[in-house]
Amino acid sequence: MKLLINGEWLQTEASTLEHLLDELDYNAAQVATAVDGVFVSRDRRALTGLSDGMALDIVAPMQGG
Amino acid sequence: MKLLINGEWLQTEASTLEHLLDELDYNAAQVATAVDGVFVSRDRRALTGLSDGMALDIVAPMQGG
Amino acid sequence: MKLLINGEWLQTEASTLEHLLDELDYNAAQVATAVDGVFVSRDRRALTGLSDGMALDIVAPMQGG
Amino acid sequence: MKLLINGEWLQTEASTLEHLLDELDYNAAQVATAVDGVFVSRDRRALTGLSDGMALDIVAPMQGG
Amino acid sequence: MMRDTWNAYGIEMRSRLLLGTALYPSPEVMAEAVAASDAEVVTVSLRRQSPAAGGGNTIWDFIREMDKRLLPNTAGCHSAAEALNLARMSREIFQTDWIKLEVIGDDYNLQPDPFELLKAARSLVDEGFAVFPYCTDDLVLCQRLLDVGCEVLMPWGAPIGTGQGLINPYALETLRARLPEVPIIVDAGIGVPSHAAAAMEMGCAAVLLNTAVARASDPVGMARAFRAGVEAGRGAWLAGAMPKRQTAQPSTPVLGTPFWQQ
Amino acid sequence: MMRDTWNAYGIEMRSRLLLGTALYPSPEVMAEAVAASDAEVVTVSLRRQSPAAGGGNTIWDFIREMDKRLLPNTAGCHSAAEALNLARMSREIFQTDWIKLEVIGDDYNLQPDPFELLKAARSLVDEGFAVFPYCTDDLVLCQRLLDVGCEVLMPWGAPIGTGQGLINPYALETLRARLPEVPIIVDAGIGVPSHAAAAMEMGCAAVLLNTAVARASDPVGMARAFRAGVEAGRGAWLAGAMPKRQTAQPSTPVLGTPFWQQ
Amino acid sequence: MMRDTWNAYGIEMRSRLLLGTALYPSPEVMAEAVAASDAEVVTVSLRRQSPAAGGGNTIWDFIREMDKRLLPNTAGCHSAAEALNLARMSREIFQTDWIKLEVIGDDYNLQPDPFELLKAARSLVDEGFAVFPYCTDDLVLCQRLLDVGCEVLMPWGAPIGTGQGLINPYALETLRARLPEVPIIVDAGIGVPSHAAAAMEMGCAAVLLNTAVARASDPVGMARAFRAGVEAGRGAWLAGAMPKRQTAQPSTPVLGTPFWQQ
Amino acid sequence: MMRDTWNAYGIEMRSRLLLGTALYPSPEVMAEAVAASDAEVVTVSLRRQSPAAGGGNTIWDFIREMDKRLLPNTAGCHSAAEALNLARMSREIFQTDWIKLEVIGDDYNLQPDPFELLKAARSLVDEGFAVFPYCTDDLVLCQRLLDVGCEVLMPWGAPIGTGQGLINPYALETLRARLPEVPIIVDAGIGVPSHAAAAMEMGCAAVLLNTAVARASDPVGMARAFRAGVEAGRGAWLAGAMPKRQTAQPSTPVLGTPFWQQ
Repeated sequence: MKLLINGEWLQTEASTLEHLLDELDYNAAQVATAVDGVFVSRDRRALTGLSDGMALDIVAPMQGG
Repeated sequence: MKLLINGEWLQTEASTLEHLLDELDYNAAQVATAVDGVFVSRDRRALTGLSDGMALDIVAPMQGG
Repeated sequence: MKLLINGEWLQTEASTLEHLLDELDYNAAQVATAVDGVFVSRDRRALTGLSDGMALDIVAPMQGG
Repeated sequence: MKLLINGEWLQTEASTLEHLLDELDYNAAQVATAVDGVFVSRDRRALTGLSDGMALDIVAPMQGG
Repeated sequence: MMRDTWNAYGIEMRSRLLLGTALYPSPEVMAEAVAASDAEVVTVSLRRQSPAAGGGNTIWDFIREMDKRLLPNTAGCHSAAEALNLARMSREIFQTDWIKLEVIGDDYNLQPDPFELLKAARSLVDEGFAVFPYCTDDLVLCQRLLDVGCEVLMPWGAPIGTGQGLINPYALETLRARLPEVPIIVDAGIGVPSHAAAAMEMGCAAVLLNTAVARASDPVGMARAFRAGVEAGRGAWLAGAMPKRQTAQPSTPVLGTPFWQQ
Repeated sequence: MMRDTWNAYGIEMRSRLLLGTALYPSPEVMAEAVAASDAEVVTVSLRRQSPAAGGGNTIWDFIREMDKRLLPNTAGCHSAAEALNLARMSREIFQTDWIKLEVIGDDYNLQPDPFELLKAARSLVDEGFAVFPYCTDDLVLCQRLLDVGCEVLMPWGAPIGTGQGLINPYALETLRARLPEVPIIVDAGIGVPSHAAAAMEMGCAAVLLNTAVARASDPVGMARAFRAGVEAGRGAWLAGAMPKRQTAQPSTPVLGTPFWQQ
Repeated sequence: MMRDTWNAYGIEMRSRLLLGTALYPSPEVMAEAVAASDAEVVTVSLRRQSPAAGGGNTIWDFIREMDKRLLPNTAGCHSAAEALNLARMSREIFQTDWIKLEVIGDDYNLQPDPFELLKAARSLVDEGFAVFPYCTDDLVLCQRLLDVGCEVLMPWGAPIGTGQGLINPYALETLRARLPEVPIIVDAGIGVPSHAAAAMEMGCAAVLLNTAVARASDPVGMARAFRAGVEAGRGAWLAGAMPKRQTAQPSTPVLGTPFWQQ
Repeated sequence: MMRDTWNAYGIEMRSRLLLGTALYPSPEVMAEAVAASDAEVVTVSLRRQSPAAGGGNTIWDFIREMDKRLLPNTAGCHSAAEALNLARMSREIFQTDWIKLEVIGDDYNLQPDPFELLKAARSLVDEGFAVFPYCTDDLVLCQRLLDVGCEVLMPWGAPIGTGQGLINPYALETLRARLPEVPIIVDAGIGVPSHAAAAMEMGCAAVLLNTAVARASDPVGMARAFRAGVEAGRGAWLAGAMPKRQTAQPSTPVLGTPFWQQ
């Protein structure tokens, strides 16, 4: 299955968003997530199944103006 | 039947917009009309029945900026 | 003898600028003086004779912008 | 004798300003002249003797703003 | 001089001054001012007609006789619905698809309401109107108006009737730079011919005004002055102005300056 | 239109645009631009002539042929003495008492030197010259120039050749208000016709420029544009502009606005 | 001095300078500049995190340690949908309802898109966010933002990062006059402390900036300067400025001037 | 922060705000405002003293007690001769060589008379005075004042008492650029702290004002605000402002913006 993660294609077999974050070694408590442009809250990551071609955003705090 | 014509209440028995314009001596070719804020074209005036409380606008060309 | 003191005519018999200041009860240490538009320093007041029609300015410190 | 003519040194034996203009082939009617920064009118050119080191300006009409 | 024209909704025009017909001391002065302005287009409105008025309507008779192209407005409308219906009434009476679309959003500065304006513009374009939207100088609003089918933009220079000129030249220049193909008509706020000239020097297509002419001491003289001002600005745009410089530069040649020695 | 003229040193003039003759791409373009500008007065200078030049002096031939009134300048002079002598040379050659008196006080902004300017003006007036002083917008300097006999003032709009327009309108308006009888010619710094129009709208008598026309992409077109700009501003001054207002005021009548109910 | 505070969404604040955290030469300088500015609120953002980054995120560590109130932004969003989702992500991470709502409508001037902005504001208010809308100075847009529940307005002074200051003071003054009860924070375009002071002198509640501090030669010194500028402007607003006059008036008493005789 | 001082006639000063002592509602308010302003220098004058006044002179008692450095002025003088004699009287009374040299050239705009000013400055320098000339922003006049021995310049921002701010920033920037070594004190015309900050941001050494503080609703609060404004502007000058840009530039990083796909 191929996913578009933060703008880059990645091959993965993770079945849920939660698994994917684990697999990629993200610190789950320090990022926020969206699937296909829609916010997925922390407590819904385990319930959010992934399928081929989905676009994910995984973001973290940064400087801003 | 009372109608609100150009902002003033008027008593009339005219059954259609066309009759009303006649009754009030308007030159029908030189005014445009609206009933309850909705434009009524010239060819629909005869078909437009009037009923108590309707608000009519009868307008004519004027200077403008 | 008439002198123009600070814009007003005054009758006096004072022979010098020093005497005039005394006569008018000015505190000589707290004013500066000019005769006919020309500065007269403190140490020259006793030497400065007065004659009819002279214009004197006697000024003191004041607020300013 | 050396003269500074319009900012450049020139060797000449002309005794008057009039002669100089002739010698240099100026159209005398179309220029104005100054010697050492002072205007010399047309009718005084013949009377204006030249001596070594003088600075001459010979000017003509030009565009201007 | 080469023929220099502009185009709005397929109509080619020569004059770049559009003039309002209101606020003049008399219909006669109005007619004379319009003539002096050389305007090809004048704005008009619809107002409630009292039955008592009968056929009499002097000012309209004067306007009709001038035989200018009419640009009816929707002045006084505060919502898209009002503007839509007034536009339809205008089309019936004035027999033209042209409409100067005004939807006022605030009674203090008489500025356009971007939201209602866009909504009304979309509907009117759909109904076949040639919409001249009186808009702010907001680039995004202007882009949206083009997106819904407007072919002309009429940003304000300043609030209507203030005569303050171009209060935000930066915004107008941005419009001009970003939307180079669209005719921009500066509408409202112009007070003197130098304001009109400045708008034209930016590359605007035309200028629409009313109060500045009508409320001058001599409206006819002022109409003539604005005509010249618009021509001046347009001419300058075509002729390509010199660039501004920070430091002075002599015009008279420096070379050959007398009295100067090395 | 009524005949509208102005007067300097007893000469009545119609055109309110005085034009410089320098910096044009060619003498032909210069001549054509002057014609297009409708100027009655052009500025000229004297420059050192090389003997080699012989009779040839193309640009001057062109200027002479235009048959305009000449206003010779003292451009490049840095002291009263230099300006005096150059003025005398000018009078001999150009056969006119008119002199545009320039005494430069700084090579960076090319501004007039108030002190040397006043000294030179006093002497030249004494010698019978009709002095057109290129001055700053300083009211006291201007008053002094009048006191020594100048009958015209030529304050700068901005430094020469910058095209920045009127950088201190407050000062120019003060001049106009305090010296209402004196012809004021804004000289230097004007970049586009709207600048010229603005000067005229203040009540200035005329405008003198050079670079803005000569260095336009199309000098002839720009000359025509400036002519229109000056007419526009003058016309507006005569016609009496509306007062500026802080708040908006509708032009189209509010009375009888449709759809409005109490 | 009396305690002078302002309030946004129920939070009382003392400092009227909100500062961005981007573009500084180093995190250390950022932290020091924020301290020097005396800001109580700093803006932050969310950006894509590469997995490789692991736990490392220096700048965020610095920001967290400052223990300031956070105002996360939605910078870079071009639609209401994007802004909505980014706002939700922000709330989860930053644990605050506060959101600086940016919906960009044009990539050239980075101006807000009035239409998408209003749509996003409405939804976010419904979802319980405390919306700080980065908006234009358009009065109607601002009124609409209030209508949908915004309690603060953040109009631009000039396009982001330009440092041009307040390009349309007329519009800002109109906002202030028409919406006197609403805290107005001028956001974007401020370049120097005098710009910030001018905004505060108009009666704005606060100023938000970033580039002007971060890109100064000495960001810490500039932060301190802006702090003073904001205090200066606020102090002037409270102290009630003298009215502007057209004509001069002496400060030193005229009565008793020496040397003067009737 | 590094110690930042400036110097006039050998005296090192910390505060860059010089304050006038006239026009306050009461001597008490004056004293409190001076204290709040942190000024080290205050301006004073000499006025005719009536004999009846005896020793009483409340305002002067208050000023003396503040123990500030005095800068006596020659306000009201219209000629070099008057100013010279008043300066001499000042020196005797105030026991200081410092003199704020005012020679008024026009009673409407209260501007300096460049000619009489220069003459008086020359004489006073010869007599050992430390001359602070209240001058226009004319570069040539300023250069001449330096030539005769002035070591400080005090150009006006706008006419005295108008509160219009810096009406000709171009001229002030020219002064600053051309005379980089000379302390420039903007004197007169400043109305609000942002004006003072703007003058300091240009690199001026200090600001002198009176009416803007004295005639504020709350003079003490305004004095404090101006103190902050001057510090803000000075701080910005030292910190090096970002350059202005024509086009927008995001502050928040663009890299890593969510939702964006190639």
